[in-house]
Amino acid sequence: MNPHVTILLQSLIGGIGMGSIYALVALGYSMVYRSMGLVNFAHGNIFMVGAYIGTVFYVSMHTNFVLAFALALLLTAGLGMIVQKILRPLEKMDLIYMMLGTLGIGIVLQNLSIIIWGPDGIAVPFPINNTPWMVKGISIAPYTLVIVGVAALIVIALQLFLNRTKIGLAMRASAQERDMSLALGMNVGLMNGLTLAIGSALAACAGMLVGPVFYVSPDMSTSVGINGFAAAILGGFGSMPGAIVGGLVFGILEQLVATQVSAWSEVIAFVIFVVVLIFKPSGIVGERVVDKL
Amino acid sequence: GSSSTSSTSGSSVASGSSQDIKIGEIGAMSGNLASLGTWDSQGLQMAVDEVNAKGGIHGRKVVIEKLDDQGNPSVAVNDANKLVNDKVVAAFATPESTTTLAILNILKQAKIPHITSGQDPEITKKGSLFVFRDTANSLIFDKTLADYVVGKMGMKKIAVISNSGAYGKGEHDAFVSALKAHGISPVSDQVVTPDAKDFSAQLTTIKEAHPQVLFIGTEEIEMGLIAKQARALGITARIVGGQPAATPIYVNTAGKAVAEGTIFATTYISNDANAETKAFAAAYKKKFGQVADSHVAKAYDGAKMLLEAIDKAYPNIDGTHIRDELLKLNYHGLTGDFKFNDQGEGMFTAQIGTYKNGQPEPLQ
Amino acid sequence: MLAIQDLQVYYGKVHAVKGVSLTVQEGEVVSLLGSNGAGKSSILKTICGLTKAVGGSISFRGKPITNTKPYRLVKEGIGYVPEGRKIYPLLTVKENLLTGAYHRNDRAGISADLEQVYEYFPILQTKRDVLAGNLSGGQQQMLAVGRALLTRPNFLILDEPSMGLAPSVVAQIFAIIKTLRDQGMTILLVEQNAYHALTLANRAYVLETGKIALEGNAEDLKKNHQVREIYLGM
Amino acid sequence: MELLQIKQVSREFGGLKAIQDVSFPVRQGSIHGVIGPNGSGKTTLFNVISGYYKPTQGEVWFENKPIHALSPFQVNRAGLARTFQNLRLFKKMTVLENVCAVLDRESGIRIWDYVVAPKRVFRIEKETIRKAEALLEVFDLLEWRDFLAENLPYGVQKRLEIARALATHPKLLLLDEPAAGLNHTETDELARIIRYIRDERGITVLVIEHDMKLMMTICETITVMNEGMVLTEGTPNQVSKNKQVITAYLGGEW
Amino acid sequence: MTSQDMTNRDLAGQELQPEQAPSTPLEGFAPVSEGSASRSAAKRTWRNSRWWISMAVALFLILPIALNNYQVHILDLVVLYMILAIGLDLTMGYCGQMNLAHAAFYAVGAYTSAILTTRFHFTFWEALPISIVFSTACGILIGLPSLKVRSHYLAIATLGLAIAINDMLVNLNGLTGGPTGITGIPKPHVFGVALDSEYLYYYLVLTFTVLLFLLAKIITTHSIGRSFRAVREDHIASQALGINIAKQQILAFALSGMYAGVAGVLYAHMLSYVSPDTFQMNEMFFMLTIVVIGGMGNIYGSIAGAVILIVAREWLNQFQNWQQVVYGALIVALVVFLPGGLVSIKTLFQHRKRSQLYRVK
Ligand SMILES: Nc1ncnc2c1ncn2[C@@H]1O[C@H](COP(=O)(O)OP(=O)(O)OP(=O)(O)O)[C@@H](O)[C@H]1O
Ligand SMILES: Nc1ncnc2c1ncn2[C@@H]1O[C@H](COP(=O)(O)OP(=O)(O)OP(=O)(O)O)[C@@H](O)[C@H]1O
Ligand SMILES: [Mg+2]
Ligand SMILES: [Mg+2]
Repeated sequence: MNPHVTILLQSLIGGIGMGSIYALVALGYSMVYRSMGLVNFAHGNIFMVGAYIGTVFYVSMHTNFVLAFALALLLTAGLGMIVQKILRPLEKMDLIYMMLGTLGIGIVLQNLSIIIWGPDGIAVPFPINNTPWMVKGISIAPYTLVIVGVAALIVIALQLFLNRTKIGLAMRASAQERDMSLALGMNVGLMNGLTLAIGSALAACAGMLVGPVFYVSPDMSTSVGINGFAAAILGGFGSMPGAIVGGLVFGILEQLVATQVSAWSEVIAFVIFVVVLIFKPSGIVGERVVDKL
Repeated sequence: GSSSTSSTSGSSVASGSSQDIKIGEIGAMSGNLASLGTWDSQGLQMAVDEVNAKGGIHGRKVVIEKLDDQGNPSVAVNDANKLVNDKVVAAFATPESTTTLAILNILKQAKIPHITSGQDPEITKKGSLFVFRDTANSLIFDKTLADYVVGKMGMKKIAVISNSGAYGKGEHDAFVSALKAHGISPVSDQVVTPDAKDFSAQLTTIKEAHPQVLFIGTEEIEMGLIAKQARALGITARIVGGQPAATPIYVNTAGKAVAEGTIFATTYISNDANAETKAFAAAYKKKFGQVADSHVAKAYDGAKMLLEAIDKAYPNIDGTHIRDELLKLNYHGLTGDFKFNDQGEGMFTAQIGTYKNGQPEPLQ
Repeated sequence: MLAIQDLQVYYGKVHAVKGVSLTVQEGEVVSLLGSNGAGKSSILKTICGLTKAVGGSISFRGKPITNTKPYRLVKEGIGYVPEGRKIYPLLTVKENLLTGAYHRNDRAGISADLEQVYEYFPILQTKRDVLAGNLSGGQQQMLAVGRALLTRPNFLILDEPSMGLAPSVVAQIFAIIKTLRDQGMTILLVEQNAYHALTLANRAYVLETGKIALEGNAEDLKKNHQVREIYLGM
Repeated sequence: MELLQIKQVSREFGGLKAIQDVSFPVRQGSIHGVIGPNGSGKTTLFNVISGYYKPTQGEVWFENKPIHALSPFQVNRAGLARTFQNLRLFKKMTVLENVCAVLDRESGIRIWDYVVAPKRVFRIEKETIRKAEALLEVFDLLEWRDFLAENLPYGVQKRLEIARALATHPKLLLLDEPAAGLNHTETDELARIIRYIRDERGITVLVIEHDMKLMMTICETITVMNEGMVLTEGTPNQVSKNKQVITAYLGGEW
Repeated sequence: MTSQDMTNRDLAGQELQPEQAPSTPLEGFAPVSEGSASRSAAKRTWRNSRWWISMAVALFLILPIALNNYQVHILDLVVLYMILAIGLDLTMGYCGQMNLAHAAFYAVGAYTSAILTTRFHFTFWEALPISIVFSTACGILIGLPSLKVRSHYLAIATLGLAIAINDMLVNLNGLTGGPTGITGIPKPHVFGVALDSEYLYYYLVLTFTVLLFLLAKIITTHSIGRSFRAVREDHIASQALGINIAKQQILAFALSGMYAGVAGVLYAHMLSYVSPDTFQMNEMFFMLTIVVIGGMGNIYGSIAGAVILIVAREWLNQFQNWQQVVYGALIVALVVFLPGGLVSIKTLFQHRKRSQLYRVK
């Protein structure tokens, strides 16, 4: 095959791999935003903590992967509940306060992790045989499919949950008119706790899944946290399909640019990202927005 | 009172009596570069505790004033000013090139000799008489590596991948210039960002160039990830790298199978190299519960040298005297033999090693 | 059914409600009049638990509900149409209506009530999949009323339900309230359209700067010359 | 003379025709009313006139110049001011500041004046405050001068919004449901304000309102809209007797 | 129309409750002072604030006498960060624009001056205006997305562009020295005196801080500041009232670029060293913290925030590994318990006093 085509296809596949990770992270951001109006800047750090918790069970305590996975989701969901309790007074305030509050929580989580688990990180073996398939000189890692599959499943589940269940409806409602929701009998506090629990579990899920691809360490959160956020925005903040689309587009964009000008990939990816935003101010799929005055 | 003797990791507070000899330490203990600072800190702690256990320097205890720079040059400068103010006699600052460059002038003006383990060759060329490097610089590592790979093994088609961080760029420049000395230029030269996790775009480009050797110029974890993904993409080239490739973290990240056969240039091949390293590794394990590696060994060496120089300078423990003693030192350490020139470079050789059956061992 | 004793409400330092006492009997329509800023909405919000009562007490069917968590009150049977509509702009019209039925589990009853609301306000049916934020002002007001109906309360609190509605719809809203009253629902009504309100109500209170200035039979108040001049414009 | 001409304006929202082929003129110096059932497109029409929505078809002319392509602030500068159906005050600013923020535009102060001519800045600031106070005085808002807008009673907020719109020195004022939420006395007062604006200040007023009594007393012409189209137009008397208007809008009672 | 014409609504209260004294529309809420009285009160507060500002400046002028070299260095940073925080507050607090690129403007100022003075042998005073032009231009450029996107969309857009700028500093090796940055940036000379001690340099920074503070003070209390706040409060209404919000937003970003640029130049020559590591996201969030913890939309807040947070950061050093944890927790606690920022302590205090102005029955 023409080497250019090979390079293109291979980086496309790499982009889908990274993109699905961004998508998973983006889902968490969007879910929390849509159901409690919170832009959670600690999401990246919760992602890291989730990955650590799971990894500690899986690698250090030799539990099986699925059990470790479940435990990570559960414990991280608990962490989400605690975070919500702490930040409760900020619920009604401007974006910027929530942003700073969650940033503060992120700093605490980040550095507590360094203290608890050390700065070095843990390498995680793949839970399945990840020997890549070679198709015409292009290698496809089976584990990528797992991630893509899980992301797809989650998006469907979340979509159903938010759009078809009463709790989901109430969550979305509470994010918009808090007082009215209370008057209609919704326990908004509890709902927000649940939201952050689910959001955190999503982060843990992403963290746990990417552990083998990355390497679990305290600094795994930074770039994924930002790029995941960018992905969520790119797709349309708060939209579940948007998170997937945004994640994939951002991942592929990054890789494609990297084949051309490798050191400049981030610069160009972000510039393109901003240009897209200027033309589609509420993302590709689009956040649900009202433009009536 | 000082608690440095009993402390295990990082809780020694410099507030001892005027009898104590105070040395400073600056490094990232938090943030993304926390591991660098922690390694440095623990190596230093080992050496200081040993000296104190033997009664200190001429009966005076050594205490460490430990400051976190978060990997931020700005904060490092604050820390350096604080150390100057607190009248430390010498310092361990810092494990990283950019922060070292940031504080170079302050410590120079205050005449405080300090040990760095940043590998940027530029550090010692900025005219400070007070900076000392406790390891070789990138040029030495990469020249040794290139000499082996090209000169000894006769490889010609070499691909380079490095990151755009300070360390990665140093490695890249040093290795490429070493290749040039052999009349070779890389068949492919790729740069990634320090926090990238997927390298398929760059590695596929490399693969299409069909190299015999793949040089990876990044820190441990990224190196491991790149190696792992290179193999997954079907790149069979021999993987080579600098100091980071000699650490257990690299092996863990890449996996034993991938790491097998990696050739590296380092000052510290393994804990099992000789009786001294074995003893050190055992003591380290006992103290910190972790496996020692080249980072802590070099910090330990640096600390030993600093303490020895202070000891020799005694009772004139001021910056100039300590510096003069450091310059006179002939030190045989875990990572090799040191003899500082007046720029502060003390280590001019590196060793070549590889992994055989998962174990690091020397080549040559 | 509802009894308020000496209610005190503050917003920071602003004393909005200054010792108001009022009662609503079972099956009665009580209207609350008063100029802007008199504290009408504050009283209603306090009943619903959305604003804190600093002093005084509120009891509903003999049960004290002062400062109860608002989300518990729906189950007691209190429905609320807030001032300023407070619809959910990013939910569709139908979703908005369904939020009203959040505390209910009777599927059949809910869909019947939904049909009923659609019958009252056909426009809501045609727009059921439109984001509520894109509705016109009056349509949003209909939605707010419809949503409260879906809570199927036995005590309905209405804060200016006719605001921004076309005259024919205003008439219709009052017709609906009348129907509800005839069905035995108890209603507390705040309305600027005093004529309509007094026609509908059994009793009424007139509020001035946080205090009750007048109270009495709706018919009597209608004849009171101050009320006529200020609220009815006659 | 016709100050504003709406020429076959249509506006769609994803297939929904909110207004269709609407045309009518607004005479200089008149108080012109727009009524119509909920959702008949009155607010949309205002949004088109004031530049927030671009018409999908048709044109809007103001003083014989097209304005439908201008952005909202340019429309305002051309001489049109508006209020909103849901109040839009600068909530965290005082009453005085709400008005000053609008008056600032005409002060001609540029950022560099702060450095090169601070004296001028201070002088003009004083002038601005004086003008603002004069305006507040007229609207009987002076006693609220230093209150944050969000803390004002609703009626006062409404008055402030009108005062603020007037601070832009418009030739045409668009009012969207100014009487909503006001009681009878307050509505009377509003009627006086609207008349004052037209009579004393010579500003043409285009007003949307559901309070028919108010409309009957203040308007010279009323345009009735229904389902996005103009149903009829005429004097209040003509309109209120129109059969179609009664069935579509007023209901049996009128 | 006179005011009598329009206060009819008061009659309601009087006629229904004849026993009551004539009341203002809302008794609980009526200001005692008349318009003219409150105007003179405003004048008084301005004189007051002039007095306080002079005192504060005097304090900052004599402060170094009592401090050692290290403390002066920290003080240097404190006044430097005041410039940064005020600049950020102008866009974020006053104009309401999510600006996460302030650190990038800071970097552009610092690097421009560093490059001009080390590679092209400009003097500090020649490099300064050019650097400011560059950073301001950068502010305008990065502010452009604000014309289309808002809120968190704008936050990530500016953050992304800031990351891009930082990457460029790393990648443009030849010019910027790449990841290890530029060393040996010369100290400025003033009247032939080299400002090569922390003490002397401090007065240079302080001069700029005072000037830029005064500029910010006039901006925020006069027309431009009001337009900024109008845009922040309601951009839709602002447009309807003839305010060109695009112009205001870009102006706010330009000011952010200018302030950060000045700070960047001062920073580069203070440390004689710049590297991309300094201007990363952490730095951005640190500035953001200063502004919010100090009190958004209040330049005194930026001043207070800079003092408190920089001193706190130094003080926290004693907690070693825990310092960042404590720092994070501190931020959370402050945001949660003092959302108005440090300046709101004062208003909490004042609220008591002011409440006497309102007759509460
Ligand atoms: N959230 C609030 N914060 C501060 N003051 C408030 C708040 N809500 C209401 N107020 C004040 O409390 C007083 C009573 O307000 P309320 O809304 O209860 O009056 P209302 O009778 O419903 O008037 P309207 O006819 O305008 O709806 C007013 O002075 C108002 O300014
Ligand atoms: N941005 C928008 N997106 C979708 N539909 C819209 C939008 N704006 C208005 N509409 C629709 O257009 C129609 C006209 O709305 P508009 O607000 O103009 O009505 P109105 O005449 O002002 O009614 P009201 O008297 O209730 O305020 C409504 O059916 C509304 O749902
Ligand atoms: Mg009310
Ligand atoms: Mg309308």
